[in-house]
Amino acid sequence: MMAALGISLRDPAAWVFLAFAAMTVASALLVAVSRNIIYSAYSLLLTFFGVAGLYAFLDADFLAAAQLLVYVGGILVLILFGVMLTHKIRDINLSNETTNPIVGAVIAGLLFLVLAYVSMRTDWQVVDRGPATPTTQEIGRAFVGKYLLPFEASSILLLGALIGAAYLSRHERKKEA
Amino acid sequence: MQLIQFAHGLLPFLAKWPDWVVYLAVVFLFAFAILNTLVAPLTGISTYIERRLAGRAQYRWGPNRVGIRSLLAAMPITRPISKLADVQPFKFIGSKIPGGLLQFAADGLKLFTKEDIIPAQADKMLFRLSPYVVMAGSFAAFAVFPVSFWCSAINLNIGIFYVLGMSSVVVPGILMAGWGSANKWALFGGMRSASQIVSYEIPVAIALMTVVMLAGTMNMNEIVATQRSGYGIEKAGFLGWYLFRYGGLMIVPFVIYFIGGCAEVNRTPFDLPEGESELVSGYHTEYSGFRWSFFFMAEYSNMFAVGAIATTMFLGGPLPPYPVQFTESLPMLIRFGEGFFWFFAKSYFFVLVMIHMRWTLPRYRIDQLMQLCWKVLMPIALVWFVLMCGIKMARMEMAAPAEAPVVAEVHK
Amino acid sequence: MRYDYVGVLVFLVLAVGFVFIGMLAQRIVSGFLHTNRPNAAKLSPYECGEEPVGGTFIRFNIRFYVMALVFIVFDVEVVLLFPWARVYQELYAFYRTALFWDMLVFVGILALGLAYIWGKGDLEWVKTFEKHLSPAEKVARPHTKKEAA
Amino acid sequence: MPLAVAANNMPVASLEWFLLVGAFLFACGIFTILTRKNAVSVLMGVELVLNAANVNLVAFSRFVKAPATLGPAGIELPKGVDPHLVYGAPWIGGNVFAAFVIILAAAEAAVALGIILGIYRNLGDVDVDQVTGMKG
Amino acid sequence: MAHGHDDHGHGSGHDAGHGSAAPGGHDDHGHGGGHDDHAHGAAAAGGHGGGHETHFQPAGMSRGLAVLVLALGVAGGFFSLGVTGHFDFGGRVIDLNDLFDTPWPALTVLCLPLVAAFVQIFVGRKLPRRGDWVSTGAVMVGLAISLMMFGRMIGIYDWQFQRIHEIEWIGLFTRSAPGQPDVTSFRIPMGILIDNITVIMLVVVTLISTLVHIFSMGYMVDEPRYSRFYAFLSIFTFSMLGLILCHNVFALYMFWELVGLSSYLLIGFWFEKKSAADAQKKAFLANRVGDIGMFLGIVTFFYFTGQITYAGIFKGVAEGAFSNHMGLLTIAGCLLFCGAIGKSAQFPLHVWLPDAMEGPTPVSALIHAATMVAAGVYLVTRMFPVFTPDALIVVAWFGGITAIFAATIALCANDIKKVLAYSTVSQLGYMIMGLGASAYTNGFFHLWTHAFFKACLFLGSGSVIHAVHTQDMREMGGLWKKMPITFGAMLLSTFAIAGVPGTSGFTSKDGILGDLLFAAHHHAALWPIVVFAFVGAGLTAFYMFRLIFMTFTGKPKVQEKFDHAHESPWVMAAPLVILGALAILSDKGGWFQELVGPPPSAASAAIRMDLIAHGQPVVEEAKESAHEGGEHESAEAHPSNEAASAETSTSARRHPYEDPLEHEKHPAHTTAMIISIFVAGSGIFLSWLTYQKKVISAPKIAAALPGVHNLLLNKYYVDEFITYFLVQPFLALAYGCARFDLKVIDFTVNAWGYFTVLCSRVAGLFDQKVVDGTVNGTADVVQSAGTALSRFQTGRIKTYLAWSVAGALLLVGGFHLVTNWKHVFVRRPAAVVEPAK
Repeated sequence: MMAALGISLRDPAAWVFLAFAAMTVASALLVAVSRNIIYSAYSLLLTFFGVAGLYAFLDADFLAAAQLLVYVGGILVLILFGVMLTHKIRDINLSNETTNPIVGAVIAGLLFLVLAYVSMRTDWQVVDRGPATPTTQEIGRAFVGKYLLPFEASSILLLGALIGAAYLSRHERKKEA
Repeated sequence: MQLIQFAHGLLPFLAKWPDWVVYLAVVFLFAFAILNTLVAPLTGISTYIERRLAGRAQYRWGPNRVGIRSLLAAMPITRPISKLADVQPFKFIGSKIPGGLLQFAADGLKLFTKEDIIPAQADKMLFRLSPYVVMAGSFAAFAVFPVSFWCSAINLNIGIFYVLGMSSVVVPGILMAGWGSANKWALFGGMRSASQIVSYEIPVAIALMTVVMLAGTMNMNEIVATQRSGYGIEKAGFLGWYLFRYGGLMIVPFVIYFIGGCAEVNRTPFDLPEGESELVSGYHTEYSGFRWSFFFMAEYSNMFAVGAIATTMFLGGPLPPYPVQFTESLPMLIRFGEGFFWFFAKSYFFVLVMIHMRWTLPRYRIDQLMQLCWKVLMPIALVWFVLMCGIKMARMEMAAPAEAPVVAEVHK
Repeated sequence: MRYDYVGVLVFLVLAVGFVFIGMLAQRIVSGFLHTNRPNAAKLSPYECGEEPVGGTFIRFNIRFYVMALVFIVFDVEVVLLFPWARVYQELYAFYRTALFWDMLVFVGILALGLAYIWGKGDLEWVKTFEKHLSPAEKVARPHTKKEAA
Repeated sequence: MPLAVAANNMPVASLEWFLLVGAFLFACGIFTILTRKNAVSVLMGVELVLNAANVNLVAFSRFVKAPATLGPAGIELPKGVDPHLVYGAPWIGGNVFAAFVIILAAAEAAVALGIILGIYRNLGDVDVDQVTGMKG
Repeated sequence: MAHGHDDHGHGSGHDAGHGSAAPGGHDDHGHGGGHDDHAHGAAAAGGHGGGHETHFQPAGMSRGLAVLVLALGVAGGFFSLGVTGHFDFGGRVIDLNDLFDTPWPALTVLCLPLVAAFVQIFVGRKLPRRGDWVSTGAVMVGLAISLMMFGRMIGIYDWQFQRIHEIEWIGLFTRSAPGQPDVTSFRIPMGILIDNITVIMLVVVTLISTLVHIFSMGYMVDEPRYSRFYAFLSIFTFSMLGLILCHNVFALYMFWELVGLSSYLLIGFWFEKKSAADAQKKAFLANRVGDIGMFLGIVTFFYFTGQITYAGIFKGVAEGAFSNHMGLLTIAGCLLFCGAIGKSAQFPLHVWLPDAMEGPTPVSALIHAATMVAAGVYLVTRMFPVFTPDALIVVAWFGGITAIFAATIALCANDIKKVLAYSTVSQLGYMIMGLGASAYTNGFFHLWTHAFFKACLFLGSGSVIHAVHTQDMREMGGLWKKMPITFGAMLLSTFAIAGVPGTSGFTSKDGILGDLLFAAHHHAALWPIVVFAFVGAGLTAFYMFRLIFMTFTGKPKVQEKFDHAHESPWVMAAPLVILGALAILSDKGGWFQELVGPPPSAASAAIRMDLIAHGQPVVEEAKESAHEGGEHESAEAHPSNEAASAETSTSARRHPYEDPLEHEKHPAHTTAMIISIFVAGSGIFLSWLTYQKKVISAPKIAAALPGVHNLLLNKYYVDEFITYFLVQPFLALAYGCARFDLKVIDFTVNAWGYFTVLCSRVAGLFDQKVVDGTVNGTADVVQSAGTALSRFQTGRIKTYLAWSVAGALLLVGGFHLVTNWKHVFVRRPAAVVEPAK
């Protein structure tokens, strides 16, 4: 059974995994189709949380926490602010209309099929890494070692984002005034 | 793993059970214990203490009626016993027991039976979901607190980082409450609160990162373990706590952390999001009854969590201020109690400090609040982080000086 | 290690369950006691007992967004620095002082960002408001910067 | 009966499961981007796409064969030192890249929302279908 | 020490009186030959009374003197600390060999001025005293470390002492194969080299720089861009230190250009003056001309040896990288020397140096007299092993021509700084000439001594200019009474540069002349150089004393300026005193001759020695005497002899350089000494007769030889030559090209245009009738197609995304489906999980 499914249904953890995967998938779907943008946003919360759970299942403990810290605590808050700054609270529909859902669905469905086909049909070179180990220090070592340049460069990226976004918002304020 | 072994040692028959069942059971018990000691009742007790302290601060009594005696007097069966209070020596003992001790229980009962109002225009789903998110976010942080020596519900190797991550889950919950209430005060309070919490998270995180950098680990148990020794003493007592290490330099991150922590739990002087003179009650304006009490509980458990983090990261967690060899030979259960006592005492001390601050300091204005965060705490925290890195570097350099950094020496 | 996250799940489930059971019990008790008697006044938005004025549309200050924006950048900085802080001690023997400079460059670049938005006044909450004040009013209003510090 | 997953050190589900979830997230994200009128919603779709990529990265990092070492060539470590303890485990690359993607997402969200607010101020709405200044 | 107040003590008190004791004799001459000795005599009488001026501030001066003595004591302390080699720091014995065994001291010396420069640039103006103490302190710390190094060098006393600290600067990797370690294909090292030459240069640069910094506190005090000036000085110091510390030619080239840049900045410091702005551009461009040659030389060496470090290049040359191209080696050496021509102001490119005197005088002292212009000499010294005999002859000729050429121009110059500038050019010519004639030690020795006395002269002239506010010597005169310290110091330096026995200049110049004479005996091509050198020596003595007589003695030409003259404040006077003393003393001890010797031969050394010693196997002798028995037989081909150095780094044995040809050279040296004393003496005497006694009338001579005089006054028309024969031809060429463009090409184009118009008229009919029909039809089709297609460009980002995703899907999925349609629906076997290792 495991060979066929790639998962052992007698394993209780597998059910937890399935629950998490289902939650992620369902909430992602809700993000995509919800009529209410605020529901979309909070479905995104669940998606982020589910992805964090998937990270935990993949033994990426640092990323799971980083996912919570950045995505849930940062990006989602930013998105919610964005929603609240661009909407009236009383909008029933919250102007989350869709256009061309059929075309989008066809494209997205085909995309999913192709991706699924590729991931199912590829002969992945899977290896057993032994017992799971903490990843924070490994990431830290990689940061100061091979990935030092991206590490430092990311600060430049952040600097650019900060300055750019601050500039945009400043532009806003000038107009406002 | 430790928990499983501990359970096996305590109850041998558990060895026959599957590991995961034992683990689940133990963690569940642990979590349940925390919920039922450190979160729910502690909220009530803290409420009582806060009101008494507020009474002292405002030259009044505070709750002093609903106590044990009134409870006894309320029920016909026990009413005769309550009469004993007029008789010595019970009169003397009774005079020593403060009145109003059961006020919080009465309040709880009231809240439980109160009408649960959901405004007509509210987004019912978000309105109902919000307490779940807020409670989950604030309660999950308790999973890694080392309530005693090497004793936390989960021995997570990203400990403090996990705490930061989990506490940031609360923010969308608060926004949920604010939006879902369909009330302008609530929404305003929610946005203020979210803005404030996320802003103050930065100095807090940097201050905590300073400790992580010094300790070289993020596991809270291990951070506690690194505080057993210091200044070259193997079991250093309070000298080993990070607050007193490095010649007192760590006081600055500690202060930054504590200020930021107070701001993160929206306590005075940072209680803008729920400043009653401006926003009625902030994001939970529309909440009432038992639903409201979850926000209340989350606030008080967050206060305790702030104290617990400060204790763990700066004040040695469960480590006693005296060198541990004094009590090392005691039986395990007593040692557990000792650790728990110190952890709880230190953490609760901060709760008391926060309560005192609430009744002592006036509220900040929103611009002052943000400027305090971004223009004072944040630069200081960052600079201090770099400073401590430099000091750590100097110490490591002295401990093991570099070999001559000469790659090649060519001679004529 | 994998157990640990099951533990996290237990905590989350317990918290959610606590609220759920609490609300359930409250619902039952209120049904039993018939406390639930809504009316139009109760269900209107609470505005200190007054009639609700206007809609609930609020034009938010864009500052909220700016704060969140600054936050997210530095949040990510913290996320990146945590692994560094974790390995600083143990890798010092190999990289020596270079490790410190790595961090300093990273922090320094972001500090530049902070300095930039600071200098450009993006951290001021009331700056746009002050622009509209007459000079006399400005004199009458003590400058906020000094107060905040 | 110990946990089945603990027996072979592998995650509870095989790589394909994670890839499928990732693919579904990706498709949902693309669908959201394609069909939503609201710019904030489009941004959510972008976040979904990035998350999908991250799931894939971390899954590959966990499952798939890694290079021999992350260390630079030609530099000898002192004897008896495990290079993995200095340069990090070789398979961590996927996690590191996921971390970078998270950073990227943060930066992107900040700037994108700035732009969205700009659109809102200018057009009074955040309908991306109305932003057709580049129309030929 | 840098905390002296703005103490413009016009000191000419007791302390100054000592300095003027010797010149008192000259004063008598002034009386004897004076035309207007009345006023002069009165002033002199007052002067003998001690402080004839109203500003008499012994306190300021004595405090300055105390600081001076203290500074000398401290400097001596650092020096002797270095000689001792270790010191006990409260029980911790600090081994001062670490000065060389670790790179950090040298890097500290190097980087402090850079830091100071940044501080000055960014916050300099806000600092107290406008931040001059930052730069000064930085370079003072450098001086202290350099002095310790110097002492340690004396303590080690090994002429072959050398330390190299290097890191890999650029390493390009080539991935060899997946899973295999990468292969480094290309490495560029970066590092520092410390040997005796480096240490000596360090002391020169930091010492002169320190004194100039201090001097500038007084000289530049009224300057609004004061802190910028110090920033530039610091940048210069940094560049120069980097130039002498680096161990490879790439870094040398970088710092070389940096030195050029700082020179550019400092010459044009007063850029409001057009002359200064022109001078800075001129200096920059002239240097660039030389640098192109140098760059080509460097590239040539890199191409043939594949190395950029000195040691690597020498090794490569020694191992025969050029064995099939000996001519090319000569050319490469000459190209390298081009850099020196530019930077050291040798003959064709010397034109920038006199103009560079537009910069502030301390700058002239620091850059254009003592240090930067020495960079060319340093380059030749450093790269000496790669110069073939032929290249050396070229070098010697350039040096000789420059020496005599500049000396003659200096005869007629009236600007005090121009005189000094030409004398600098001339002296640099001597150094280059000496190096070219294989007088390695003495050539470099002259750099060392010249640095002190020339810096002293320049600072002295700065002091004079500061006092009288003019640079024209014809407006000065009799200043010695007003400025006794300046006069004393400058006189000592003039003795040195003129080659009066007992001074440092005598020793070094005599060494060059002797070696030159010796070399000329063996190579006839050097004989003209010998003549140039001796004549130049006489001319040097003549024009330098002309300067002294015109400036300091005689009667004041412009009374008004004389009245306002005053002795400079002690921050300006103290460097003068130190440098004046060093001008006399810097040759004492003989250590220089024993510590600086020609480096072990690279490819050309054997030939060079053959050239000089007629085929005697002197190379072997030199080796053996240096290595005491020659542990390494093959050492001659290996600049890096680790065994020898490992020994010297620890043991206290002395390894002085012994010139294998010392006995052969002795007669030549004796001869040269006699001739040079005679020549110098006659130069001084003639100068005295001409400008002091006025027995010989210079104007009459000038009138008698109008052609020569004009030639000299116009500096041999070199500038004009360059203008007319280089600049103008190029301009003419450009005009020519432009005219060709206008007349020929444009004409062709226009003609073609007319032709085309004609054709098109004809074609137009055909076009309108036939083609347009087709074209319009096509255009209509295209337009309607474009309209249809432009709907795809909706401006909506979503549409684009949809199309791109669909396209990607089509590419990936469709292509796969088409090509592998048979296999798509057949399931592959499940993946196999490898067990844990």
